[in-house]
Amino acid sequence: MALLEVDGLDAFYGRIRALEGVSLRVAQGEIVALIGANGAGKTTTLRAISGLMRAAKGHIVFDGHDIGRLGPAEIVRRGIGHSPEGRRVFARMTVRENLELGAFTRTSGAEFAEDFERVLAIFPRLRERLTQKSGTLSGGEQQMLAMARALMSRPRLLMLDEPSLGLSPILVQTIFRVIREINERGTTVLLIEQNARQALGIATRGYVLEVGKIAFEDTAANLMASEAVRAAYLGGGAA
Amino acid sequence: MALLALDNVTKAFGGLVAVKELTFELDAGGIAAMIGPNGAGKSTVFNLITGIYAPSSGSIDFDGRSLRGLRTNRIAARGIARTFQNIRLFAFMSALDNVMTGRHARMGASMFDSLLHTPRQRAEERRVRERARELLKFVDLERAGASYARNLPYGSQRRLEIARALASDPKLLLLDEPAAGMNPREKDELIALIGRIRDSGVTVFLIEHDMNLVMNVSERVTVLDHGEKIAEGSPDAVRRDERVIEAYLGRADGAA
Amino acid sequence: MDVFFQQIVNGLSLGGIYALIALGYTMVYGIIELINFAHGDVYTLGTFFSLAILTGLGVSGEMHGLPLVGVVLVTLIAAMLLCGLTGVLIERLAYRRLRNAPRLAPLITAIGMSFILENVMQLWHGPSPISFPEVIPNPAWALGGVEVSAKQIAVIGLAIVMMAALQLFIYKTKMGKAMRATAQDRDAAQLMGIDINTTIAVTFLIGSALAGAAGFVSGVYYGTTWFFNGFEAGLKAFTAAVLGGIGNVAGAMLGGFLIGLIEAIATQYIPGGAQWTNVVVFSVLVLVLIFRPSGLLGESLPEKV
Amino acid sequence: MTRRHAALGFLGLALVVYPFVDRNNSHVDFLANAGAFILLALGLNIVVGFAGLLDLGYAAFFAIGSYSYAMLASQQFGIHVPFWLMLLIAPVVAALFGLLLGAPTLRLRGDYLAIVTLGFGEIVPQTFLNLSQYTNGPNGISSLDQPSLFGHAFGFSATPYYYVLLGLIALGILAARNLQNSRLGRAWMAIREDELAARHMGINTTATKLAAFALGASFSGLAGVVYAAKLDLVSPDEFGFNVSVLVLSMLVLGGMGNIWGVIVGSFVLSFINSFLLPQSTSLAHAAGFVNVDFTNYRFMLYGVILVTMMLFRPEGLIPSRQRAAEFHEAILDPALAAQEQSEYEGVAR
Amino acid sequence: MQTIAATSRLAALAALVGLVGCSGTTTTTTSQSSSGSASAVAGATVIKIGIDMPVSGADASTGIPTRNGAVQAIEEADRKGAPAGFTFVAYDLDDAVQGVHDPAQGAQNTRAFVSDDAVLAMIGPFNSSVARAEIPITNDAGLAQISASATNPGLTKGPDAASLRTSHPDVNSFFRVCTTDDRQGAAGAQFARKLGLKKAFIVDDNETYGKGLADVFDAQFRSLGGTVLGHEHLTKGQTDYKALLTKANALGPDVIFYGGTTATGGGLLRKQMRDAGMAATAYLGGDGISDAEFETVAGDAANGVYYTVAAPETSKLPSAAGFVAAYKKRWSTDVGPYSANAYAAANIEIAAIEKAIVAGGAKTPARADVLKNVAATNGFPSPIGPIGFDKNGDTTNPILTVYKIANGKGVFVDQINLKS
Repeated sequence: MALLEVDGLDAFYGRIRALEGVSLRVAQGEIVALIGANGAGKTTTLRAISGLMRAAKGHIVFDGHDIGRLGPAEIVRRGIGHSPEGRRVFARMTVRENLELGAFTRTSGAEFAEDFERVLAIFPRLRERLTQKSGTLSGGEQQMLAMARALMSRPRLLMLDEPSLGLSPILVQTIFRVIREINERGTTVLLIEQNARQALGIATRGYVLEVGKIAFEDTAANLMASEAVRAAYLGGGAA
Repeated sequence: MALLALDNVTKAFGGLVAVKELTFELDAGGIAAMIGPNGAGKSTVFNLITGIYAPSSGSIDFDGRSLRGLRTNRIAARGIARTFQNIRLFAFMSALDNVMTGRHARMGASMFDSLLHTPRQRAEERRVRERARELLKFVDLERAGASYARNLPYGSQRRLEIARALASDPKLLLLDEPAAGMNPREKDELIALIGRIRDSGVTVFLIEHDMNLVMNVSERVTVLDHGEKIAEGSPDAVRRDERVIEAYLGRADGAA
Repeated sequence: MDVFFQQIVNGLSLGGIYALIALGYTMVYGIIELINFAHGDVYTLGTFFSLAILTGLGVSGEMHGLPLVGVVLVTLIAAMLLCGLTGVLIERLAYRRLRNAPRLAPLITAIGMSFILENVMQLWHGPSPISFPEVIPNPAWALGGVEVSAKQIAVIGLAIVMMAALQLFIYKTKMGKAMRATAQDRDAAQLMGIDINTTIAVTFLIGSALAGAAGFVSGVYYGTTWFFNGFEAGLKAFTAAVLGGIGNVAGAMLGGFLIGLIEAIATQYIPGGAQWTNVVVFSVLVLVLIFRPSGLLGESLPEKV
Repeated sequence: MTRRHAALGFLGLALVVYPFVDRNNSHVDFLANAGAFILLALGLNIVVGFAGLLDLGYAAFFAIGSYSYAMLASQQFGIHVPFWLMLLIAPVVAALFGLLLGAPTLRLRGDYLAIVTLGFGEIVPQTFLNLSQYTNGPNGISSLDQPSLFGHAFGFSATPYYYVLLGLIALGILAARNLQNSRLGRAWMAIREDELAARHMGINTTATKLAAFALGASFSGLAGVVYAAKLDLVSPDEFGFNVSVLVLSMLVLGGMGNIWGVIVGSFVLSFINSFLLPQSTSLAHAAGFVNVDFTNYRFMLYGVILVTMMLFRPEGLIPSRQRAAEFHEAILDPALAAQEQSEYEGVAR
Repeated sequence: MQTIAATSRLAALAALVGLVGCSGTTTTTTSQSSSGSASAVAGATVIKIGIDMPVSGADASTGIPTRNGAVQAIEEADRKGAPAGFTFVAYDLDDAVQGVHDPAQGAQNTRAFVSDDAVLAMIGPFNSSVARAEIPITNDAGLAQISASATNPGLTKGPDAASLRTSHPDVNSFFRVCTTDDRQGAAGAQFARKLGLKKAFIVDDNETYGKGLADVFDAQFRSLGGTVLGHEHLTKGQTDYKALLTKANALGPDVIFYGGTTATGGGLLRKQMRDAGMAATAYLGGDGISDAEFETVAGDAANGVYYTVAAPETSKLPSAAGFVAAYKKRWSTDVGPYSANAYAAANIEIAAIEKAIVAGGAKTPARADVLKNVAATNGFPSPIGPIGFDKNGDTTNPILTVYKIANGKGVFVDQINLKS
């Protein structure tokens, strides 16, 4: 059984339909990429999964339990970490405090210390910045912090929303390397990316969203080879 | 002479440089596009042109005059109209009122005209309403005039935003991702609409993600990545540019 | 010069009460960006509760020694608790539903809550000023020509202790961090597993409890109150919060003391100053909002892109 | 259209003949007082209802209008500007003060603006009180010039004032409707909906908000003149925060943004205030409950109105279509709203 | 459509005003006869006496006893038997808004009296500021009005008073049975000098009564050779006077004179004097602090305070004993400082009405006749001594009393008769 199963999700902003019958599944240990143009509904899908917005229709089942009616705090507790679009680090708090907040649902001090070390091992740059206000970090560092923070809840599923957004190519490489590393250490990943090639490069499978609907679904390799995907991004290629 | 000229424009937010030493010119007439991945700084360029941000350095000239120090409303009055990436209609005003509001800068009614409904004011209102109806028709929304903007379907909202922008008789129309969230049929209609706008003599400058649309409508494309111009030229040339492909799909070796 | 220093003492002790009230304003504003208009009335309610508790304990005069400590602690804590619960109740009933409504809505509701609380207090003790027993002996000491009374020291001291405790709470405890996180980015806070309803409720609890403490102190210090007392005190405390930088705990404290000082100094040095204090204070409010809306200690964040 | 005009015509006629039908002067007096509040509410509606700016110190302009009349049409300085001329001057004076307050503050965010206006509302009457060499301080200024029309003095009958107010309200309604359906009215709505987009339409947002402030203040100034003349007295304690809140409650009850709603709201509240509560108190006293005084709890009533309306029917009893939609549908995705808010605040200067 | 709906709702409301208004009047009439007296004859013509007092809020502690005095007089007159075919009832209204007396409310109440033809005279208001708003109205209507307690001199004397008589400059309709602040202020100044106090610091509450009183004291104290070190006005709602007292203390006054009421800060000011190191400084005020509230608020610090009352001490007047006992029986509380005044004022009006009834052949008298009779009052026996009015409407019996608080109670110190 899949770790996460989303079935027939509809979501609205006011009267505007943002998602229409979105279904996807993420199996334990996978990296699944969700790609698509701006406004296609990728972020909305993640927000619905983590409980930040309520879907009008459909089911979200995580680890065998329907989480569609739960609040975001409870969903985090159940094991879904979400690093939101635009990083959303707590700018007026230090890096350390941000990480502590990431472990908000955890109670064991020992586990915290362990995770803290583990996360800092993945992102050594953050160690140098522990006492700095996170608002003063560079964009790349903030992205690392956002991911590290999400990892601090020791999630079984980590959802990453545009982790490479606005980063320099060299940093993008780092971020993707880290995502793979996180996955290899046992965390399942659901990844939104506009950098499709990169995303599909590390993903097991992928979904292409178009105007609120899943347009394609396939293995990453197939999608990468697909003219349709290429067309969706660069246009004209198929014409 | 160029209609719009950015000369060595840089915009930094704190330490983050969103737009870096950008120089380009836009000639009157025709359709130009600016593309680039998310976060490349495209919207910032629009915000610089429309006076929401002041450039950290460099200068922006429009129609032969500098825009330096002008507030957004003054720039709009100069003849630059825009739409927004995340539609910013006046949600609880009727479609017709939205378009009529778009005419604000070209209207002369003073506070006292408004208060007293002078004959001059009434004549102007009539003219503007007439013009607004024409514009609604122009964007195929002639039957939507009485609806609240927010009750229109998404695609219609996009077109309404364009009609509202056109109401000020702009010389330059900036479209920020006009096709975002549109289905293929709506996109086709949009392409036709943009063509009609160009034909009516308004210069169109658009930001777009949908390459298909960009390649179909624009005569000239500027590519931005990390705030810098990385390519410029005809759609075909740009599409073949290695740096552009890399910026968009990511580096091939990254996938390996 | 003695007069000047005496006025400083006067201003600080008056400011201590403003500061305690301002803390609640600043916390609530920090977390849900609402000017909790009813907060000043929760402060007055604190005096009312304290009076009820003292009456219940059968205290009507000066106490000494251990009984004094006991009575003061019991009353203070009970008043804080009752006010805190009132604050939570107000949030639950009147504000929570409107958390995502247009901004005017909760503000108008808050004004309404303020009027309701005032009238509840009017129903309770009638419209006339009510007196508060002299619980604490009030010796005074002359420090080089400056008279300082025990109550003044108590007011200033309590304000500082409360602020320090609050600072500790906000920066050192998990709930405190949750409050700060929620204040900065509600969504991101939820993604950390923070239950924002609880967090906001706790913010109201603490802010209102501090107002309750201020209410108790004011009862002891002035020996009187009336149902409408909170309106003006609340407004001045809000001014203090704005002056210090709204959302900033240390700022609220600083602002409170400054407003107290401004009042005292204005009274002393403006001819006929007593009648101009409100004009001076509210002018300060207007000027601060116009020229430095972020206040003295307000952080100006790096601009969001 | 014709039915609507007929209804309006009927209402107008009924109001014109009312004093002839009901000879009880205290009823006419009540209606005249209610009229002054309707005028106030129409003005505040421009600021709050149309432009969406919460003004908590609106009574200050009422005070300014009243004191203008008291100082320029009484023995106070021996200046005797005719009442009818004051009806032109006082609104202008009030509007100027509106500009004075608005110019530096209108760039503030909504809730800060509310507090600044509240502060202003506290300062103005206090200043009138303190400057006793010009205003007689707490005594106020009494025995103001009595208006007269064609040589007939108004005297202490409420009836002439009733007609003056009826006329002013009719003009006020007309003016408010004109404004609503005009370039300026659309600009207000646009600013309320989306200030940033409004700027892109070429709307000078500061000037437009100032216009709302000044126009709203002028209504208040106008009401002040009539109220002062009718009362024959101004004193500084008539213009406190409670007056500002009373008028706001009228708007909230009736329906912000809707002219008829606002009129009904202010009428209902005036009615409750000046009629229902005192009468019920008399009844209670007669029934032996001598210590009951319902008028004491009128502010409880305002509070309950403000809270329950905002929670359950924020658009008011007779809502404007637009406001109703805003309150009920605008609860978009909160995160999106917050994001837009911060985005906007990030760019607004 | 919406407009039509709105319009019709508005019209319905307008109709409702008429209805409730009418029913309101009738109910008031019937009910008041019951409150007036059980012996009211069915079908008797009702004569109402309007009473306007602040009976809620901070002023209630003095306003209610004053109202009670007037009501008691009306009840007694009715029980004793009004002239055949008539019955007296009290029509009492509250002029306090949000707990504070309010001139506009007072004016509105007075209009209600004036527009009710059954009202032939009125008692009130309590406060001078309210009186200023009411006098032009009673002057216009020719309605006799007697205040028990409004002591501001400008209400009856000088150009100020003239300016209030707008409609009929030659007619005075406002009377009072209390002495005026100029007399009270003068008495206070005299008394202070008599105590040997030289330097005064004056504080007032910036209200009509308090400021008026303080201004007179200020002038009188100087003219009697005293020094005024400063004169400050309080801000309404203030509770912390330490800064002000520090400022005063630095100047070294012998006495703080306070013009104002307990509610506006008199008690707190006294209380805080001790905190400001001024326990030894004398404190003197007017009748505004002559209530039990003052002792409650000021606590121990109240002891030693002096205050003047613009009325004779009832216990010193044999004529008062009966009233005091009856009052206690009727209301189950002690009399307030102005209860007897109001009782006297109501009796003067009742007598004037009865006289007019008799003179007019048992017809309902005109207000003008009642007014004439009130103005002609002379040597009218009352609990506060014989009362007459001078041409301004002021009492010809200007007796003031000075009290000193000892053990939490006002104790008679001195009686000052300013006529001499």
